[in-house]
Amino acid sequence: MRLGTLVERLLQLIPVLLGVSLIVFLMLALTPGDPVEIMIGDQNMTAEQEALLRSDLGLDRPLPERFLSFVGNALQGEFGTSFFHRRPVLDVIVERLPATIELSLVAMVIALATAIPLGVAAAIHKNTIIDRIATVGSLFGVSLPGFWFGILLLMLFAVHLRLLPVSGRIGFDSEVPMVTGFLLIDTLVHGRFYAFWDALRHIVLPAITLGLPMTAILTRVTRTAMLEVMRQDYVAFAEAKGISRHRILYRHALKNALIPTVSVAAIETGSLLGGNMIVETVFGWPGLGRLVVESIFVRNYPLVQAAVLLYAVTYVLMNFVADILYTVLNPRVKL
Amino acid sequence: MSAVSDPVPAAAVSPFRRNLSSFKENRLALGSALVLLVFVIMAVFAPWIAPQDPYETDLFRRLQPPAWMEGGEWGYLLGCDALGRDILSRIIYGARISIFIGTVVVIAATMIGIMAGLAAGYLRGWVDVVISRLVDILLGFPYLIFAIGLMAMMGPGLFNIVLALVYKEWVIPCRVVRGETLAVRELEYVEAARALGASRFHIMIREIMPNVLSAVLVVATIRMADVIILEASLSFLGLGVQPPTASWGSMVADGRAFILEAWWVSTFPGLAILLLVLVINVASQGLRDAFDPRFHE
Amino acid sequence: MNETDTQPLLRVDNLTKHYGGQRGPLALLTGKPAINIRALNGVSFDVRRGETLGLIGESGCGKSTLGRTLLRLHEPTSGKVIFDDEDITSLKPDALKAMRRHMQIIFQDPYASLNPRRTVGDIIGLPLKLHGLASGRGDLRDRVAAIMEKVGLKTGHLDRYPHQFSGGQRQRIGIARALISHPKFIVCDEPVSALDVSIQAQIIKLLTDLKEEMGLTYLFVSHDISVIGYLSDRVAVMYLGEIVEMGPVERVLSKPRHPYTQSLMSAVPDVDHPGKRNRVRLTGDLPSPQSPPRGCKFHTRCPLAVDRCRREVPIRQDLGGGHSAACHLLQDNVSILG
Amino acid sequence: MTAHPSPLLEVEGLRTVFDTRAGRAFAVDGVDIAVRPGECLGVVGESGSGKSVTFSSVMGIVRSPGHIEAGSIRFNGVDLRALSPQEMRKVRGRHIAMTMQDALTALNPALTVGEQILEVLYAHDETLPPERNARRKAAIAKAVEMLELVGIASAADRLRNYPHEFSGGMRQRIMIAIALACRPKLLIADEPTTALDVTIQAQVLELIADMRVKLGMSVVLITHDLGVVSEYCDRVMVMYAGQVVEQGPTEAVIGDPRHPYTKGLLGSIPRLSMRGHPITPIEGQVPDLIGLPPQCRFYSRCSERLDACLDVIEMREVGAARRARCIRLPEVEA
Amino acid sequence: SEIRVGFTTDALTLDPANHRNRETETIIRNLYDGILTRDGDMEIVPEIAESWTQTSPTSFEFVIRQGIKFHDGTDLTAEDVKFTLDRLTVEGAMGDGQTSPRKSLLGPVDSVAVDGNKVIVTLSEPWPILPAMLPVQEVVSKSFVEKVGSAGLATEVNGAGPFKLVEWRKGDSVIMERFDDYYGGSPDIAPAGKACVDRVIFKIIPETASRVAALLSGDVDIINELPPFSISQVESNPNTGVMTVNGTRSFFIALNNKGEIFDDIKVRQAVAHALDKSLIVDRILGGNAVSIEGILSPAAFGASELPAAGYDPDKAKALLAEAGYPDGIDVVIDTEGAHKDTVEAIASVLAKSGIRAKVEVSEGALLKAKWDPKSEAPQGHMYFTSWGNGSLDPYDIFVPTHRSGDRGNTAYYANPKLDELLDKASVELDADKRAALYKEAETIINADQPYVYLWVPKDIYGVSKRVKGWKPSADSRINLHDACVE
Ligand SMILES: Nc1ncnc2c1ncn2[C@@H]1O[C@H](COP(=O)(O)OP(=O)(O)OP(=O)(O)O)[C@@H](O)[C@H]1O
Ligand SMILES: Nc1ncnc2c1ncn2[C@@H]1O[C@H](COP(=O)(O)OP(=O)(O)OP(=O)(O)O)[C@@H](O)[C@H]1O
Ligand SMILES: [Mg+2]
Ligand SMILES: [Mg+2]
Ligand code: NI
Repeated sequence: MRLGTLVERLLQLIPVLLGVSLIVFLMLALTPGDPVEIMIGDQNMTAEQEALLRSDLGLDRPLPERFLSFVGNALQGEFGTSFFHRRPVLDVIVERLPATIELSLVAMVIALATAIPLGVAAAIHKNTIIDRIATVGSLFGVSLPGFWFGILLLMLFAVHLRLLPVSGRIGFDSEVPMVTGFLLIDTLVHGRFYAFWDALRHIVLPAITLGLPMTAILTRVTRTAMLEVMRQDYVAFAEAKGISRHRILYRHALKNALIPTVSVAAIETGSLLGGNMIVETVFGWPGLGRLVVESIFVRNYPLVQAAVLLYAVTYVLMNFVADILYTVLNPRVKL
Repeated sequence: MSAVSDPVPAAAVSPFRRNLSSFKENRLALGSALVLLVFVIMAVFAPWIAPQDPYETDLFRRLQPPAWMEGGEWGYLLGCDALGRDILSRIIYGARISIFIGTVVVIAATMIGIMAGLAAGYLRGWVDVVISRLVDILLGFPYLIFAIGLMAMMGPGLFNIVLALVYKEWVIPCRVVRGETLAVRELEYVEAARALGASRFHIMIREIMPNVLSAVLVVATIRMADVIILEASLSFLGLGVQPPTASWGSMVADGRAFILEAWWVSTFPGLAILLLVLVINVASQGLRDAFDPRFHE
Repeated sequence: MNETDTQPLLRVDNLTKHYGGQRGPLALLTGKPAINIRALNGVSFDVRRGETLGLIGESGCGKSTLGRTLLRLHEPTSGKVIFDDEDITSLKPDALKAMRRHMQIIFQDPYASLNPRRTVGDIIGLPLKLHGLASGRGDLRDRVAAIMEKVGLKTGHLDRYPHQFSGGQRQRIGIARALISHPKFIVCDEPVSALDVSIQAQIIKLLTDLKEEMGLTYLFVSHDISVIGYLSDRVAVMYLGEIVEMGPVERVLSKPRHPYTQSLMSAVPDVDHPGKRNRVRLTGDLPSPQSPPRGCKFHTRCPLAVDRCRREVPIRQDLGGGHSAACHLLQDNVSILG
Repeated sequence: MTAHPSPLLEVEGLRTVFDTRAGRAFAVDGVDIAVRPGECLGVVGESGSGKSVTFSSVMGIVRSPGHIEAGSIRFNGVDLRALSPQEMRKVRGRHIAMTMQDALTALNPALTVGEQILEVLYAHDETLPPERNARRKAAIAKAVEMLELVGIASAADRLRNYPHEFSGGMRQRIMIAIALACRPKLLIADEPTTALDVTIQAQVLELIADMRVKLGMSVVLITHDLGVVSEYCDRVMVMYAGQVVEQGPTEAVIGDPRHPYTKGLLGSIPRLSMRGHPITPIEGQVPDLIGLPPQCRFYSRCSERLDACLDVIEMREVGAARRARCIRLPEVEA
Repeated sequence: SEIRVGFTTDALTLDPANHRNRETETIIRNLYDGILTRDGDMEIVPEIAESWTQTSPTSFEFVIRQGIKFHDGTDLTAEDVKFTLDRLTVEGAMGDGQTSPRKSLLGPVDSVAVDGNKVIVTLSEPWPILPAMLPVQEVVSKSFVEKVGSAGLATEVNGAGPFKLVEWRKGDSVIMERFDDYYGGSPDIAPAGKACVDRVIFKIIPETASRVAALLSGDVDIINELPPFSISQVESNPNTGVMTVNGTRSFFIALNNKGEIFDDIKVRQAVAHALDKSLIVDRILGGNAVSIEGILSPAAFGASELPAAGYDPDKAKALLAEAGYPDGIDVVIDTEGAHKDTVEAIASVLAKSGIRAKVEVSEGALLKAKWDPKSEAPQGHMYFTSWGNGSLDPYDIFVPTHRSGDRGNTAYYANPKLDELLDKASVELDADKRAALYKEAETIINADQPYVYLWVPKDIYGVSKRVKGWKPSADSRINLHDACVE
């Protein structure tokens, strides 16, 4: 990839991020509700003290000024102080982010690891029982409301069978050496295999719940792509060359069939990130999604703004990664 | 000098009819379409079908189990919710909301998406830049956060839910239409229309639009399933339809607190969502197979 | 052909078309790639009333671009197109629309050139509708039916869709559409190359018959020399966006003067006289129009190229009898056929 | 029949059908072929006449919903239809090679050209040393040699390139190089020049002709261009609607076509020499292959048809080494 | 041994001076001790202060207990207490120009001085309830805060409480272990001494069903906010039981006294008669609530027995007819999602008396904006809401909800006579006189019915049978100092 194109891609980020910032900002500004009122709740406060708190939070300044200073600060990586945590927003987000990303990644890995083999198998054994299972399974996958499915899983595996923990990321017995914030990695790096196992047990249910729709969609995409590719002339030519069936399937066909899978997966990461908050609520997963939803409800503007911006950046970066993968899979495309 | 074959097709039917008939051959899809029809009938004729008044609360029937369980009554087949309302009747009435939201959102979003996508894809230039960037921006927003934010901004209500969903939903058909338009606009028949002196409007509406519709139709049905789940998710977060109106999503959401003691409260509406979305998906897959020539095998 | 009819129907003057080009800040935002394809470079020629001008050249040399730029389906980068004493390149949209009645195009791909979602009647009748030429639906249908009959289609098929027709029939639909507004001039952009030999012959016959009957003028684009040789009066040979040789068909094809035309002629397999000629094997492919070679564009593949060819752009010279060619070696009267 | 060497490829009564939604399409119906060692057989016919399907059947790569219903295919005396898929795979690419109709789509866009050549060598070439590194080196050397043979400059470097980095003509030549990598005895070239310009077409056809001599192989050249056949082929086989309608030595068939279809085809070619004379096309169009009556398939378009043409028509000898499928032609004892 | 608490939300911060959040308080209170505290009967008793006296209407004197150690082993001195109070009350004292959001909780505190082991607090005006506010202000170490700053204090703890912070896994759990040098806590609350368990974990489980499930499966030992309908389930489980405590939050329906319909006292009374409170308490709240007829919880200071409106639909209809609504009224009743069920049940009961209430569920923030007490022309009809009174002092609930235009007066109720009474009560130093004033005030509002007073629900906890010695506390603190496990 040329440096120029890289720079260009980054430049394209700017209008998107600016637009996202503006929309979040306006949305929050236009939403009725006053963070100060919410913060005080039932407790005593005089008018002067309220005004003091308001200016403390910077809420007494006019809107355009607030927007400009938000953008200006954001450019310097400065997102202000969370109204309620009274700590830098970035700190609060960074504490929660690894959990969300870890969950999303594991969900994605589960999705890819199930969807691709299943989709390929369904395409190869078209109209057989495998195909039916994959098709019906993927239909169920996209049709299950995540929050409901999560609760069902929870009831079955955690409450009735007691096979898996009910909520959280890891048990308290496991000491967690925090390095990256990704528990699965941190525990492994430190050779704490029990803790790793524990973290794994905690993440299974939420990750399956979160990854299910993606698994379903990717299975469908892979299957169709594979069928499509198998019809291509180059597969016929490969057959005419007398090379092994295995090679035809996995080298010639799959590499091409993965192209749409990758781009759909990139688009789906958006919904993966966005779908987090529901799963996090159901499974008590200490991630960012839950925090953002709560923050919207209490009008914690700085946190919501920063988090949404972060989501947008992640989304764009994910697509960027997908583009790079895309060029690996598809040499015709140049970045 | 690549040559094309010269088949002489037999029957004189329109492509739509032909696709429709191939859809009809797909028994699973047809079955789903029938179930879908049942749902629609259920929604339309809810007052005549529902065994009980879905809004009639009876605190003495609070969390009454389904009929076949101990303490159940046959008049309340699927049991009662926390206010003693008949779950079956509420599911029947809830079909109205779920189907209404699904349909209205998808139709509105699709219409906006088609117009925006056509304009972006055909006119190109700054129109395209503006629309495409807007699409990018909206895609960068997690869907639920966007909807939650909008709901918070606009306040509760059915109309607002529809709006909150449409605001972002149109992006998806728009992307599809734009992509298709970009492909179709290069085709010779578009050029032919220009050569004949057709206006841009004519070309967009008469020449291009009909050819991108089938792709959009397929996307729309798939999205409908998603929209129903999204509405349910909003209800789950407490931003859904107003009580006592029943929406399946809010029923599941409300019932989840009771899941340990009264599993039926959220399970049956959950199954209803599953079934509806499932049949929409199956039917849409059938539609896609029938209408998208790339899936003809 | 009537040599005395001096007033050409169409005059093309120094027509240039470059695709892509400068990137503004807008392009940076949209991420459009920076390309500049020089599809046409200063093409000049004229088409006389009632004649068929054949245009031949390799794939990608700019034949379709020429046809489309003539009709202003693509905006020319520079140059003039004068049709019936009017400069097409400076027409306002309304005037252009009116002009379109008189200039039509028939496309190469019989599948892509018909809108699959509209009935044949709609497709053929569209020009009448757009230009308000028909009085009422009945009239429209009658005239569509009449033209369908003329191009050899069953009038009963008016309400069918394109996919219900074979390639040859589709091409007839395309021809009917082009003819219904009674144009004077038609660009035929490879109308037969996608068809099988037997169908191709039917269409060629149809086109020649129609020309006689309706007094049409054709610019006939093809990469098949036998087709061009059979039906054109004059022929222009294109190479990389330029006309390298032009003249009456007998002269150009039997005594080609430009080395490119010569190699082209020698490469065509002939059913009747197999293996009679010396083969000139041109090595390499058509250079990319994004970075065309300097000097004579053909020098990279020309077996005769000398130093001058690499430096200087040759100018098309008149060789008498309406024959002209652009080559530095013309006066040497050399031939690559040896 | 004169004492010709026994054919390399001998196909008898081949019938390949496609079961489609609309019904059963008899894409290839009763085709006989004989290709002798070292010979070039031209196969011409309109689009959809079954040229590609015939030879896909020979290769054993007909795709579902198509399948071979009847006929025998013998290669070098071996009945290919009796071979197991594994054994057949050993024949494909090794003994019979085929190039596909469209070079632009027949090379895998996601794999380097090198990989696509090497994999045939690995699959079939027994002369490669068994040790991994040496094997790889030897294979690369062979691949380079093949690419150079088909005229790709700086072949060693270009092994790393992807198909889209080559022009159409080069891709066609690369496909030929892949097909010829294991020195097959028979090359089936399916319309190798259809998508190419005349100047490039000439290059490719010359290449095939050269290679045929160099490797001493037989070639089947599928095309719809009679000019190509007359210049490059020893014998020609004309197909129409899934059947062979005429076959024989090229010069004889083109100089003196017997079957009305062959005549019509030749009459349809526009020629410079015919300027001003009206062209005589074959009227009508190719019949649909689904639900064909067992009559002469050219009946509907034939200018010389008789009522007797509505019967089953068999191929018959119509001259020295010439056969045609028309009852108007007197049968000639060879 | 360890106790795990399944808790609804995480602490926002661990800095005792930098939040206004009840849940945060609950967690922090196990790490830090206050100057004063409350015993099981909600009586205020000394904790870090040995004793206190009110030396004048505007000054209090606290004697600081000796021998208290912070978790880092340093001694707690009167300086630390002064520092704590200054940090809470002085503008900009949090550093970076920030003022503690808790400043208003300490009302008119003017200055704090140290005299040996005494801390003297001076008020700018008389304010008898200062001691009631002190159990929720925790003492920090001056040297530690100066070392780590306010930013550090958000995540690091050096308190004098019974537990030390081990780890705060944000959003997931707060892990604490016993502080072995603990002075023992308030001697008025037996048993004084170190904490009983080695470790205490607050595990955050926001989803109710999951929290109950965690209790039932033994993942946690105590859960808060056990929903009433889960009581039977928890009780029928052999290992778990239910504990309740009278809450401090009063629920009521605000009626828009400035509005067209409810400005008529007859209509307000009609609503009161139309509401079958006991039915809803029984059915929806599982009997876990105490009915109220005025704003105060029966346990609050100055609360009195008041006449109940009583469920009487006929009377309600009659009153409506008198007010000019013979066909009943159509109104909207606003509420937050959390109370949807209850309000729907209320609406269905009201309907029987011709009060057709449409339930509108909305977000808390939106409702706050809609029911802004300062609004001139309020649009709402009815608003189901509540007001917490952790101090159980009327000052904290009566004034805001009933004084004209005050912060919680969502009924837009304005009665100058009542205002006067409340103002007087706020500064009355004599407890008996104060109580009498509030009694009078309650009689007024009971008659005026600006609100329909509903109930004070009990706080319900699910508790494992392993846990011994722990009792829920009315101010919804979960104090684990005394809790043991088997
Ligand atoms: N819309 C366009 N945008 C950019 N480049 C174009 C466009 N149309 C054509 N070109 C380029 O211009 C050059 C000439 O193309 P053109 O289609 O005119 O060739 P042609 O002679 O008609 O070829 P063919 O025989 O394949 O139809 C080619 O290099 C082509 O890639
Ligand atoms: N996958 C398929 N499904 C159904 N029918 C098929 C399929 N492939 C080929 N056929 C049928 O087989 C017939 C012969 O096709 P084939 O590809 O052999 O023609 P061809 O002579 O090679 O034509 P061309 O010159 O276009 O390559 C076609 O008319 C078509 O009806
Ligand atoms: Mg062209
Ligand atoms: Mg073929
Ligand atoms: Ni051709």
